[in-house]
Amino acid sequence: MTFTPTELEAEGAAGGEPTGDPASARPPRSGRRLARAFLRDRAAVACSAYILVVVLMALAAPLLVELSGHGPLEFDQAAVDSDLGGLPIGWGGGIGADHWFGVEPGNGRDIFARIVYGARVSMTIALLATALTSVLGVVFGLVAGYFGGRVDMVISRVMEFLMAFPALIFMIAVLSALPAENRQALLVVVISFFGWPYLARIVRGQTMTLKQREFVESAKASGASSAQIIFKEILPNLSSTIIVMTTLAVPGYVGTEAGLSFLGVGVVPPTPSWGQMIASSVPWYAVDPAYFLFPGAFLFLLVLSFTVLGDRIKKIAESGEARS
Amino acid sequence: MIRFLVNRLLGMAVVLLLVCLFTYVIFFVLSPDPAVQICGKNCTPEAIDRIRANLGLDEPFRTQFWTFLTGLFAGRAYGTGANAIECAAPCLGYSFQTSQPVTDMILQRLPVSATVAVGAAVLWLLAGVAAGLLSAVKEGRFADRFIAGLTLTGMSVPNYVLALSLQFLLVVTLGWLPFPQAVPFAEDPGQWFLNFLMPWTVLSIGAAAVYTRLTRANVIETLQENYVRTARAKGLSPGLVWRRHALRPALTPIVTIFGMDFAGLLGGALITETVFGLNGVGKLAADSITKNDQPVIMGVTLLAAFLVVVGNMVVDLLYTAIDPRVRVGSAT
Amino acid sequence: MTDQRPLLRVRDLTVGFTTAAGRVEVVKRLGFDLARGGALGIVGESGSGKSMTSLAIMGLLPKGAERTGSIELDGTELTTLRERQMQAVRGDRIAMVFQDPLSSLNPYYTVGTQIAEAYRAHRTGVTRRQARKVAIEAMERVHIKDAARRVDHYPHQFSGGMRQRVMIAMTLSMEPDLIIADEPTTALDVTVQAQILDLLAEIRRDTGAGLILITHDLAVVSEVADHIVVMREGDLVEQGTAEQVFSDPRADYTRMLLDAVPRIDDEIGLLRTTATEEPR
Amino acid sequence: MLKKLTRAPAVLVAAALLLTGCNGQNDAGGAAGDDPVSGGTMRMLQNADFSYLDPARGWDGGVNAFYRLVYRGLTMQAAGDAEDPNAIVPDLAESLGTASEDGLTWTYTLKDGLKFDNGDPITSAELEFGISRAWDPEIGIGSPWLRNTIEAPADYAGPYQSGDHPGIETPDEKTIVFHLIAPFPEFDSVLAQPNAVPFPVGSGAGDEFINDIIASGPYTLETYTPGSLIKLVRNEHWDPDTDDVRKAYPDAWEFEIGLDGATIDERLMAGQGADANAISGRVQPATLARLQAPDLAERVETADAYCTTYMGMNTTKAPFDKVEVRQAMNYAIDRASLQTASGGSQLADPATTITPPSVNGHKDFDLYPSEGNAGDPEKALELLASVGLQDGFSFTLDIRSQPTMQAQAESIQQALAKINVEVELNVIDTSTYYETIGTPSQQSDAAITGWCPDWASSASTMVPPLVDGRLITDKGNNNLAQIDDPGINARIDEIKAMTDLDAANVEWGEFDEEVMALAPMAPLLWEKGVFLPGENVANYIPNTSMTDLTIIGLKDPSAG
Amino acid sequence: MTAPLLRATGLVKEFTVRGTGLLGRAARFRAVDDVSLDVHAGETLALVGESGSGKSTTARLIARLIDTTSGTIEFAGRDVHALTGKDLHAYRGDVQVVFQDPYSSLNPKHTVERIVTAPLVYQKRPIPGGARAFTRELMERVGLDPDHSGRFPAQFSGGQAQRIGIARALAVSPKLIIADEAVSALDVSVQAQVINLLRRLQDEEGFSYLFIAHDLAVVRQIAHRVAVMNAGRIVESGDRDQVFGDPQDPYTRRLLAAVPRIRPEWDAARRRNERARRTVEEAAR
Repeated sequence: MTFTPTELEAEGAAGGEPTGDPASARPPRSGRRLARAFLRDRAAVACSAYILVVVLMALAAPLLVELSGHGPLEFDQAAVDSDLGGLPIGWGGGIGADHWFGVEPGNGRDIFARIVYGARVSMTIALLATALTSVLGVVFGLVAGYFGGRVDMVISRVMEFLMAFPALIFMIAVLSALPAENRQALLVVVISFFGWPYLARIVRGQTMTLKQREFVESAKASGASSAQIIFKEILPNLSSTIIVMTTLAVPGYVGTEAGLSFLGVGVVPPTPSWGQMIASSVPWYAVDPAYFLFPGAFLFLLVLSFTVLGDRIKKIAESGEARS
Repeated sequence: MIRFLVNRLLGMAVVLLLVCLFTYVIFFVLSPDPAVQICGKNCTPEAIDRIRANLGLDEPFRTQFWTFLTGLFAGRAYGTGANAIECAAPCLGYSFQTSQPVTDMILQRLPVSATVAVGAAVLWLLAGVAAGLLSAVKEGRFADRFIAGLTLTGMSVPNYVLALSLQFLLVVTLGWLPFPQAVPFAEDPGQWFLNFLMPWTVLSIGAAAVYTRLTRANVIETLQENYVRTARAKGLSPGLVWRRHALRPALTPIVTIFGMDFAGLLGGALITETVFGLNGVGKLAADSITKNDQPVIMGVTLLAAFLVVVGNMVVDLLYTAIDPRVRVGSAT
Repeated sequence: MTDQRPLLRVRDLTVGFTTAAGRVEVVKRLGFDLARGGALGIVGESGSGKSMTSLAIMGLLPKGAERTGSIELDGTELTTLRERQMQAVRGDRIAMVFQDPLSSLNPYYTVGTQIAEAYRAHRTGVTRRQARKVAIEAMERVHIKDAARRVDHYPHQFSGGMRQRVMIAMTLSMEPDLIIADEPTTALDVTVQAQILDLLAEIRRDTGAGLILITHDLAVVSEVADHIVVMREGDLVEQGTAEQVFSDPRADYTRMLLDAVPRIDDEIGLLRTTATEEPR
Repeated sequence: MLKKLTRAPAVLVAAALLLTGCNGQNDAGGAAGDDPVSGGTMRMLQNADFSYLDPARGWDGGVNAFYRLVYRGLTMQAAGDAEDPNAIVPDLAESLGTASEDGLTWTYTLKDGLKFDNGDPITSAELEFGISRAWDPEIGIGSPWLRNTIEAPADYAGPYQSGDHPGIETPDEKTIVFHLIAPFPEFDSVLAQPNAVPFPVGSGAGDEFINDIIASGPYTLETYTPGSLIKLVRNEHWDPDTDDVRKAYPDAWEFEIGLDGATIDERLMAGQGADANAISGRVQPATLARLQAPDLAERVETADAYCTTYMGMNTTKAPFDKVEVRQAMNYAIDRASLQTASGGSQLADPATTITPPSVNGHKDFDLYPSEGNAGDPEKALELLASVGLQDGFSFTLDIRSQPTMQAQAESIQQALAKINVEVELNVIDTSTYYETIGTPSQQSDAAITGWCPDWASSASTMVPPLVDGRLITDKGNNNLAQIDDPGINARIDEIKAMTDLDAANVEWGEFDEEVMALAPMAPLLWEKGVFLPGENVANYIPNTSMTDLTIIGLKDPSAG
Repeated sequence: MTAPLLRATGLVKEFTVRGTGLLGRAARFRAVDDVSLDVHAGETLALVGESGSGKSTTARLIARLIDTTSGTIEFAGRDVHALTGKDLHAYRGDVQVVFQDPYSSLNPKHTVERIVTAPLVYQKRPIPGGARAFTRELMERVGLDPDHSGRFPAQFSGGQAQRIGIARALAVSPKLIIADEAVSALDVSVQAQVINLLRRLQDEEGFSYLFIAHDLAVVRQIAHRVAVMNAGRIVESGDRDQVFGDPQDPYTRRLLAAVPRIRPEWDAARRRNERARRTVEEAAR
């Protein structure tokens, strides 16, 4: 699995803008201008549309399942052939009016229903992990960057340690050792635990740059407390970085959740998850490619959409900053 | 320089110690009693006690951890009397499942992981830098946009999805490639290459995409540097400006990132090795996790962390060698 | 001066950018001459287009810039030259000194390498040793002590003033006809500035090269230039000999600028400013 | 032979994959047109590594089949192609054991010309030494049967710590006498266990046999790369004349380990190069559809089940303390859907008894019938209503985090939903699963697991361990129902005492039915095997318990 | 003579410098070395020197942005180091800083109104007349269009931005304004305006300036007294005319000599020509 934060971080460091000079003396672009620039970007619009579809799918899952007629856990023995090892009956893994995306081999569960419910898992975990990571990353990055010295040393060491850690191995080990209840919350915590240093490192760097700027001294000379300087003076200047970084982090976490589920330590069955569906489709892909194709395509497109979206937002934010 | 080195080594030791401690605590606290597992199905409380004593599990945590650390550097012995087993340094303990020395298990798997890692790294470095350069040269043109699309795709495709798709297409359907097996190079270079081609591709695609973007961004940024303008003002040919003044500064950061990524990879590509059934360190990790084989998990984790930390240090030193600003102190 | 033809003759020079918001001209129909061995000062406040003018002459405008008009160097029209021919002009016949010597020097190479680079680019068959000798000589000419040793140092090992000397040394290796110095002393302390200005004057005297000095500092330009061009927002406001521009300025803008300069030895009182700043 | 495995998952995986053996029904027709010829290298593709090379440690279907290639005991299970492959026959011994009048002393005589792979002779001393290793606290973690039956002081701790075994006598080089704790009519089966094999006196201390083998069988170890590769070559000192069972056709064996199940199937189907000489474990359900192709279909081999997958119900917890509720579960469960979820009709049969048909002592009956085995919810509801539970209840079902078992649990969940019973799944990591359910204080209301006999020649190790109330322990408990019924306990003692093993087997069948009337468990499935040997493989008779690798050979040793 | 508003005595500031080069040891670098100075009410003391002379560090010490290594600072008779809590807030109100780079010293993400009222907010003081009206009044005082109080710094020119910085300083009615290179980044015409503004405000409000600058010509226009710093020490100080007219220290002399000048005869000629032109114009009228 690609644990994307590393890559983001690497890019952030060398790719320029977010690390560059976040608070360059440019007028903040008005929201409307940004929106217009965004809407002109066809790729960004297409990706947002797809993400919106997945979100709606996740939200309306019970409704959609009502429409399609099969719940995500419902077996349908009639749809599979017991004599062929439980192979779905019919073309494309049993695609038809009854089962829109076909059925799972073996038990005949409806793939459409499982995709729809799987979207819930993917989105919830990725978004929550992003939120938690961002909070941790921003706070620790700000604190380390602003206070410097010993505080910075401790936080930096911890970050170094977390980044040196083989996170994937560890996540799997911890998740498989822990009891299965609250697996989703656990996933969020574990993913965030290893994810925050990548954002924090960038926030720290920018904070150190921003701290050099005279408006910080000016606030200090005006009697601002450290907390006020950090959250009222410095934080607003990091907003575009944070937006860009978090958007770019979401696909990483979607991938991580699916990857962990793929490896069998993600959400607990029978809760459907895309990664898990892909894992169980592995033995079947030669005889029933549709079973692999649907979750694979949904997952790939979701990750791609978030990546492209993040990329576009980054470009727009950069051009907004570059133009005076 | 020596001072820098010493500092760096100390920092590295601290991080590794933290990794050790953290891993040890987690497995110590979270894991089910390994003695019960080892004891098997016809177990008595006395047998469990004996196993615990043999493994040193009856000692307080601090003593256990200390024994583990000394085992790493000086070796240690398990059990007593006729059945005592000497474990030479660096001793990572014995697998609970197979009773193999963990160090040997890892060493046996390392060549496969190294092959996978080196091949993938070469592939992504070459492909990434080449595509990045092309993209930078053709900035804004079709080739650039095309590559940008490819890199986004490459970054987004989860590698197990890619692995399975490739295997389905190239092996099952078209039969162009064999099911990957760890064929040693010396045995059959051709087969070796064919067998490892897919793992390399899968493993390198995401990184190649990132390197493409990095290279492109760095080159474009470097071209805007004042010293590039100076070079042009001196009347240097574009080729010379590129070669001397744009590439070196643009590629230096990539070298550093490459060092870290590569080190991370050496510790085992868990998913790729698992999906393709290659018996590398990554697969060892995955297998021992399912078997809750704590010493092996610890060993692999430590190895991976060690490689990353060492990789970081090598990169730092390399950076010092490459960048005169770091190498030679300021005169003022 | 035996040759009546000016060393540099600029006519109708216009530099513009086309942006989403329309076309922006940063230099508008600029025209001036520089006599052989003469020193021309181009003065203006920020945004006046003075730096763009120098880059236009060098043919080093940033991407997307369009240049029209005529630039003749010693009778050769530069605007129509192919890139390859222009390369031969740059460094060899026109050399340039930039404002920020630190960022203008490549941190990865020794100053000797960078000084000799132009020489090696324009002369074929130069050995490493010859190039090094040239570099040492050039450094000696800009009064860098211990040049034979310091030739192997990297830019970051020099102080600001020394770096600027390195930049100047870089221009010297090819004995150019024209040196363009873009704000060469802005980043420097006043005592160092004085040394660099002296150095430029010395080199001009010794080599007979023409000099274009671009600066925002009227006092500096008054000490160096014999001809002055005053620019404002891309327009040429006024030009003439230094004496004429300083003692009898024609344009209101020039007068305003001169009024605003705080004097070290003039009376003290409200600085006379005629410009009113309107919020954008 | 395989008990439920309290130990590593590796064991189960290996057991599932490594199949062999003979299952009574001789369908050798199809592929085995040609006879095996001596020579060549046989390959085995498998997912998991063997648990241990040391037979004192290892004890599961997969590794037992492997031990048969390199180790010999006094007795052994009959050849895979024998008339009764479950039978016990002599191996190193001239004949089966002779019991004393009181059944407490068993005497065996060794054949002539027995040697280890280093050429040293095998005598009764080496046998005594090898067998006594089972008492070593660290090494003797394999089959418990030697320790359960042979008399030894409580503080006897194996040859390395306590010296010679006091319960085994070696009056001369060829005679060995065992003193039992109590009469045990099936003692020949005990000596067929993998840990009853000879080793040179003094060898095998510490970790010596972790990576090495001192072979007494037809093959010995050449290379061992744990987790990836094992190579066996001929043991030059093995004399075929002393061995009536093993054929040992191939010159060498290669076990390629660590392959994904789907990959193994693909390779076997493609059969390229050396894969034509390969065998493996059960094929994946997904592969079955592709085996319909004629050229593959004729290579396919099948094997019956030796184990029963069942759901144990904890009779100490309400409402499973009521026999009606347990019977209702037996009625309600949809075994047809379980069958499909476990790979369909080719890979599983609905189970109605505890003892599988292929184990001697099986009696065919179905106390809780339903149409097409799809469950009888009405009948179940009736039973629940009789105890006032018609509105249902909910219970927690322990399962292992392993796909097939999850699919089975989900099927039960669906089926019981029809009688208003809500099933909460408690997914436990594979590595700790058996430890958890074997600890009565930790086990939930019910659990899915499997059970296999320790030897298939009788049902004595199939039913009793699951229902003997006296065997309930705090840890490592196998009586998941925690049923402790005096009648059942008495019946067990009664049948075990019978010295006529055939008569005893008839009684075990009756006993099975008596137990099922109390429904402490719901038998779910008998998981069979479908196998695809390489084209060049002959005399391959797979068995889901232990495939007899010693009778397999290649049709054309020069191929591949 | 009354007691000075600000008295600094024996200020020392040392920084620890990371070792450089082979086996470099951490060294202590004295940026400010035994600096003493007084600023009286209503006067402007200029601190001049080249880069690295320690003048900005001195300013930061006095503004209590960094801590001194040794030495004392008294403001209105009270030891500045001892101030905490409310008293420190009061000091923050009495002493304000105007920085060199107007864009850097104004938070780009804040509006003028927020910037200007920030000191009051941070010091938990009420904003007289409400934020909007207060901002408008301040903007008017520094010559900015009050309607622009909702704009962001980047929407202003450099000179205007510096006026915002001055307005912010004025917001708390300080007694001392430390102007750290406050006009050096500005174009010459704008610089003149800002200097004029600073002088006018001093006349109106009567506060003192500690004016840090490297440009001697500017200093001469604004300072009452001058202190020249070199390498962390004050090498010469005194009344403006005395320092400029009769420098005692060789460094001061060197510094003065290096200042580029427009030739006095050209200036004289220009003034003559100007007068003549004006006469002609008046006559024409």
